[in-house]
Amino acid sequence: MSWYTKAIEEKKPHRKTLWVHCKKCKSHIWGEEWEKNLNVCPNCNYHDTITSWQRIELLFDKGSFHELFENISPVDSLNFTDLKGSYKDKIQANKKKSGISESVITGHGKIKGFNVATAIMDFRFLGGSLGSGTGEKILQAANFAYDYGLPYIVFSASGGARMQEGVLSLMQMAKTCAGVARLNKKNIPFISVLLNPTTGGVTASYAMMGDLNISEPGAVIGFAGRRVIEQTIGEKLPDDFQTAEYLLEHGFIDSIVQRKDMRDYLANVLSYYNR
Amino acid sequence: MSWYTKAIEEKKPHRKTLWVHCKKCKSHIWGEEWEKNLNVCPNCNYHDTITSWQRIELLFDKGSFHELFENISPVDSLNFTDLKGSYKDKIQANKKKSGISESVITGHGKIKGFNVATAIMDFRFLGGSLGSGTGEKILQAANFAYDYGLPYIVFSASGGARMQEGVLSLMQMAKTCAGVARLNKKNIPFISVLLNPTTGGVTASYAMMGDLNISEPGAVIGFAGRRVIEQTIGEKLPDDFQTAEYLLEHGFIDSIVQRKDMRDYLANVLSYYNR
Amino acid sequence: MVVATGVKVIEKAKKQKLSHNSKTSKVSAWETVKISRHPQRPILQDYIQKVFTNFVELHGDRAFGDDTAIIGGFAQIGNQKVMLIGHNKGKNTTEHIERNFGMAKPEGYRKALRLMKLAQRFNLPIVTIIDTPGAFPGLEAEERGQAESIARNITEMANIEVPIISLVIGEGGSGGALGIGVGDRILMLSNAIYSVISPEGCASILWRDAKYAPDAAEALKITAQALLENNIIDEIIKEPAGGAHTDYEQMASEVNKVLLRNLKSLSNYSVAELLDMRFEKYSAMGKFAE
Amino acid sequence: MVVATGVKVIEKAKKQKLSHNSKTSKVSAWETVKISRHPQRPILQDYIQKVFTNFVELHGDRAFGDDTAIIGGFAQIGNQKVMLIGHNKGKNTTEHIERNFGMAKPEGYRKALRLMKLAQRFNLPIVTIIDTPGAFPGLEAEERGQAESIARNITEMANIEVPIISLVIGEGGSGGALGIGVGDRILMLSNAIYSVISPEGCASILWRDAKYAPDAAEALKITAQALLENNIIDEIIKEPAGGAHTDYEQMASEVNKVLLRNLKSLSNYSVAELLDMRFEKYSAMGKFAE
Ligand SMILES: [Zn+2]
Ligand SMILES: [Zn+2]
Repeated sequence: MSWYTKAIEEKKPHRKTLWVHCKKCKSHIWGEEWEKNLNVCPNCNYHDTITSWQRIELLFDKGSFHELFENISPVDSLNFTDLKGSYKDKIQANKKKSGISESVITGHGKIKGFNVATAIMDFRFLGGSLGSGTGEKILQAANFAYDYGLPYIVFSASGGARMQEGVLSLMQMAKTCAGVARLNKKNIPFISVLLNPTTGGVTASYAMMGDLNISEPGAVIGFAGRRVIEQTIGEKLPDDFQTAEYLLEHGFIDSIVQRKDMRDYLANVLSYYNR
Repeated sequence: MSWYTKAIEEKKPHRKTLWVHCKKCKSHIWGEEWEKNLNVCPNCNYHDTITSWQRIELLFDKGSFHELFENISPVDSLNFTDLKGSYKDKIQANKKKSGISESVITGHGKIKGFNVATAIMDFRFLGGSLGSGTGEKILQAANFAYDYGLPYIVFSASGGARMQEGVLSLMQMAKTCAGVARLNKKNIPFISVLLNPTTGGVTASYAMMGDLNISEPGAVIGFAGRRVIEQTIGEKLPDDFQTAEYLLEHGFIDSIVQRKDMRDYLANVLSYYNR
Repeated sequence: MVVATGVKVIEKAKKQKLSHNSKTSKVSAWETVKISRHPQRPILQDYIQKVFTNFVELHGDRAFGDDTAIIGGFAQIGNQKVMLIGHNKGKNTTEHIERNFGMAKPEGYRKALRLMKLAQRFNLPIVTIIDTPGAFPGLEAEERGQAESIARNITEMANIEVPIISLVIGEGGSGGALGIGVGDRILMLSNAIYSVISPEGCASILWRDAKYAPDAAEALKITAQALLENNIIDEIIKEPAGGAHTDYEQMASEVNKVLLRNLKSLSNYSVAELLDMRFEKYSAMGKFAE
Repeated sequence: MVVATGVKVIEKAKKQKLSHNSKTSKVSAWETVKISRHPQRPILQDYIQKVFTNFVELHGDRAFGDDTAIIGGFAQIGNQKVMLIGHNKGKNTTEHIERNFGMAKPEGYRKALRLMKLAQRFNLPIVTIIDTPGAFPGLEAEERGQAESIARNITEMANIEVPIISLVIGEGGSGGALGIGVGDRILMLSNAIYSVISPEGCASILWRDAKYAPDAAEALKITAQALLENNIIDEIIKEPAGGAHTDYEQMASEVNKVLLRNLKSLSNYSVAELLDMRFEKYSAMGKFAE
């Protein structure tokens, strides 16, 4: 199945919803309008989640995206079972629900003619969590960028490390960053796009290591959870805490880009790479 | 005249003072005791200024120090004259007063057997200000360290850039740091010892760039002057502002070492250099 | 008070040895958690005194502050000179507070990275000692880049051109541990733990109640033995019977021996070999289907 | 109000042209100071609009904040892509305050260094635009390492592996200017100044009264012409008669032309040649007896 067909297929379930309820401003938007506006609320500019395939369709030149490492998928190596059941069952359920087999799609493609290697996380798959399969795919795509001298763009959307894989998941932080470190050494640009939400171990590894860190308006980006911090300091946090705007002000984000402008913005940045 | 003779000669004027008045605790200390205690107040541990030659005698193995670039001295290239007279006259007066011809002594020597290149600033000469001659000597000594693969230790004591040389003086910050940059690239250790006082352009250049930044207790180290900052913020500054202890707390100093322990401390640190 | 509780835990652990996990005659994961957090368990300060000599502590990140939750400096072990960097929890309530219970802030991780680069300049191998519940989850830590500082360390440690040995002596708390924990050899004391999330945290998310922490501890496979089996760590340093706190001298002597052996074996590689091996090591981490 | 004063200064300057410094028919150093601080003098924002195209502003030092007194990002001049970094004073009172009058804090210098390293990664030459009364002399700036951040920039700029051109468009205020001012070519507009200390500051120290600022300005040799004669700068870009503020378009066109010519001439060197030349350039700075 071609990438384009995949993207089209995916859209179908959305079409079923006639009205979309904006999570931020609570307005009801006509489903078709919502989609046409790229899942961004026309009323309050809330940038809602989109799937990896939707993002690929949005950003890459038509027909230019080639998926890589698509057969990689999670295994329940610790036989992890919590109250709600086994990790094994969750994997199956998430595969079925999302139609993808890990929390990230990797590949290469063209953005307005600029060739890049890329990884696009998908929040639908186990909350975009960083499992061994995720880490492997993100590293392999980095290695592809390294081998072919292509800029590497990672789009993150993740709740953090995948608890069900224990320390194997934690180590994916080091594994993915080892890939970034090699790109750094070879002076290959690494661009990180931090989407809503990017938290925990993903923020504390590759997502924060972009030569450019870019975000979308209002995206939540943080390390520790809001509740944990409030418990630690015994105070309520400011409303804009851990938003992209807040991180820009504190020096961690280069720029916040509207979803509709992202393709042009990335192409423009890529045009400055001069090797 | 050998370095040792120079150091001995220098001590004589001090001997004339029977009693020393500690600038900090105001106690009167018997001159000989004061000197025996390395110009450190036995009462309050105030570390008073010592001359470059005294420091050389204190730190280097007997007879091991060889002066380099000693003929470099300032010239009044801008014909600078203020209300109190010409820079030319000031140079002469300072040479005569201090017996040295620039605000820094440069050379190489051994500290408990470890060979190093070194520059030792002298606050007596135009307030240890960074003139073209100072910059030249500090760079030349860095180049000597570079050529012979020796660790480089700079002892700073300076009021900052030398106004009477205008931008020529400012550029000495870049000139000296260019020397440090070459040492960095060749992985040759650069150790900075920031003595009382180290301020302005000297702090904002080589003095702050040590692989290790070391100081003596109570030394004043800062960029902007206390009064200028108080005028800017309209508040009185804390008492310990810009002391070595304050800088340690804020992350800029590795350790504060008593004058009597400095030789052992440096030798110990040098013993860790493994190339 | 705290001490007494801790001791009680150990007694209990000893009693339960055979009941809970009889086929391997080992204590349960949760009991290991308790031993790893034992108030009398030796901390970095103890190893600095008993394993290392001639410690020269170095301070500061050169940008914001000096985080006392992470200690670092030159140190010697036998005749081998190293850069030693580690979390320090402190030994009593005063020290716990002073050291923030070993929970570092961005300036701590940045100090650590500065010292690693200093080690590179001086050509000294690096030994990092891990013992933290995790990176400090505070407002200001977040503002100053807790995530950035850990991410940068993890990334740059991949390129540090001297050998790096990491030893988990107590709690290996998630990203806060990994922030100084990327290396050529990862070692653990036999009762230390290393986890992606605290068992309590995991239980309150996945079991909806922190009281299931023992179940979470078991499920997360956080013991040295489990981590060795999953190829996360390279070697276990055996603790004295009853735990490291029962015999500081024996523990120190074991640590000394194992560190020296690993330092020696790593000294045989060129920089290029070392970095290739390190990259391969981390490339191989994780289990997935293909 | 401020504008009016500025304009008056210029008028006065024009009148005094022949009286004060008749043999060269140039304005005095102090009058140059006033022109360099003229409220309508073009600032970085203006050059971004008139000299450069396609500016992509990048933010943040990745550690503490985003200092708006220093602006940086990708930019294009003609067909040449560069990394553009400079002080921005702002154009009116609101902007002055927002931009802290172009007085940067440590996070500003650290952002600048980050962008220079980014330029290195993207293989883009760097253009820095200098226009600041000096680094900000505040308590927090001092605490967070005003000295360290400037020192580090000066040092690391010596090793940055792409061409660097610095252009002083207004005030080159001491270390605050030099912190982004180490390069392969140092250019100045003809009415810009570059000084080790403000004339007022120098006067209040050496003349014991700030009112002697005009004497200090003369003595400090801070004009472009004096600096060219002392081999501090490489080239003067001629301003329109009456000063840069009298004709933005002509000024922009001159800057464009000279920057492009210098960028082109620097593109001929290998990295090794470039760094050697840069080292030699700074090694030769200063005058002393031997
Ligand atoms: Zn809305
Ligand atoms: Zn005293």
